[in-house]
Amino acid sequence: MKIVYFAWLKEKAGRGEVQVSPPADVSDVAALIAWLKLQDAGHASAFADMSAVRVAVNQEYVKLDHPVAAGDEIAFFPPVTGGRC
Amino acid sequence: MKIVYFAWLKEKAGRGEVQVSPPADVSDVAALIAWLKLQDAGHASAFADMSAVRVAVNQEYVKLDHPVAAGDEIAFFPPVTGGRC
Amino acid sequence: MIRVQSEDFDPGVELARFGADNHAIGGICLFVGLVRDGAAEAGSDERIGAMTLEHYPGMTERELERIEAEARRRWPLEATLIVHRHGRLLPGDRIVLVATASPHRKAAFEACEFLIDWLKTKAPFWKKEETTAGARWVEARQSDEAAAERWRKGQAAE
Amino acid sequence: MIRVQSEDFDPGVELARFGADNHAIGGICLFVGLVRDGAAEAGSDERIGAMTLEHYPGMTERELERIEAEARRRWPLEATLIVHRHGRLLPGDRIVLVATASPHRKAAFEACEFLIDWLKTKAPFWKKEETTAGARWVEARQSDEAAAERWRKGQAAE
Repeated sequence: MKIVYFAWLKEKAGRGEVQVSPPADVSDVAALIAWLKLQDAGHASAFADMSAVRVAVNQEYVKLDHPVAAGDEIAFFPPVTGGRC
Repeated sequence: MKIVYFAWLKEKAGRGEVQVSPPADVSDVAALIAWLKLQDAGHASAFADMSAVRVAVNQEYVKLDHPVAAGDEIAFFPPVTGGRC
Repeated sequence: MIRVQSEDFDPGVELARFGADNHAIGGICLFVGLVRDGAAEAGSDERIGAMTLEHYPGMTERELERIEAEARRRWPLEATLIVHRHGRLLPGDRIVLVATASPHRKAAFEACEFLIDWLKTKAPFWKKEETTAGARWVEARQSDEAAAERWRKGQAAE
Repeated sequence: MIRVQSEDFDPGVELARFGADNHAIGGICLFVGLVRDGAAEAGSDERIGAMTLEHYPGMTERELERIEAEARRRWPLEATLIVHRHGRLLPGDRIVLVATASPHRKAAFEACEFLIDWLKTKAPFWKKEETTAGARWVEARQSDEAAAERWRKGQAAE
């Protein structure tokens, strides 16, 4: 599956996108995050405060219990911010 | 004093503006209207239904008890209507 | 700024010079009112052909300036513009343009809607419609009164 | 219609072709959001220099189309347009244009404000400001959440 990051999550994760192949028991977003945090310090730091992290699977906003599968595009980003007007 | 009419009041009065010199006891808008109604049928018809008539003295909206004097510009017109948007 | 004119205006040109180079502006709201070629009333077969806007020269400008000043008293506005046409207009023709610029979008929206709502009940314009059933002076609309009334609360003591 | 682009846009050009020749339109409401050169926070000495808008290509267009469709479901709209820029922008630069056209002005105003309010909380854009105190990612604002929440009631069951 393809993981993409935006804004400060991209900076913390140290990259904008990465292909990963987690084990089969990583079947939802929460499990994916737990698995990613074990991979490196960047991920551990990016996901330290989940209250500021939003998730989209295949470009749709989802919650942490949403299923993930091979071939999915999973995006992590902060709450959106428009211009200052 | 100068009397001006707009919209259907102009059509009923038969003119857009007229100079008049009412007697001295015509001291407010209500008295002026009563006096104008006696002058001709056009005025009588224009002022038949006062609920649809608005008044401005010297280009300020006023009520019927507002004083009028020589030199004033008194305007009579229906409630305003903008475009249909 | 206020303009009352019979000539058409170009909203793009107005917008291009509106608040230009003022970096305190975060949002510009602009409204353009057009002559609608709709049914005259709901459920009616009548169609509007042309309309003629009569106004009270002098008093119109005075009222528009007053309405503009009231908007600037109520909201933090960096710029305001009202352009209103008079004379005979056809379906699709522009009638009025109202624009506001503010640091914040909410103020820009509110002030813009306030300007058009008050203008419709306070500025001395009268409209005669030429419809398929003949010409007639349009009566004031309750919906315009209600729209203006909404803003009454914040009005300055007079 | 939806456009996401790094290039600037010309509001006058957009407005000129917006709803052209549609005589059912009685009112057009247009909003342009600009980069404001204000103090970063109330009471702060910080000034905004430039800002960079990052977005999620693909999902951005999808969300904007969804927001536009929701507006058209709620109000009688003859035309809608959203143009949003991304990339590095300077004070005074245009960020976003939203426009609506309707037979009635109230619908045009409401739909236009709805579009910008929802866009600000739903379209995946993130803003990094370069201020006199350094660069930082801007946090979501409570006032934007509140503005969007106002429109929640009429939302379609999902």
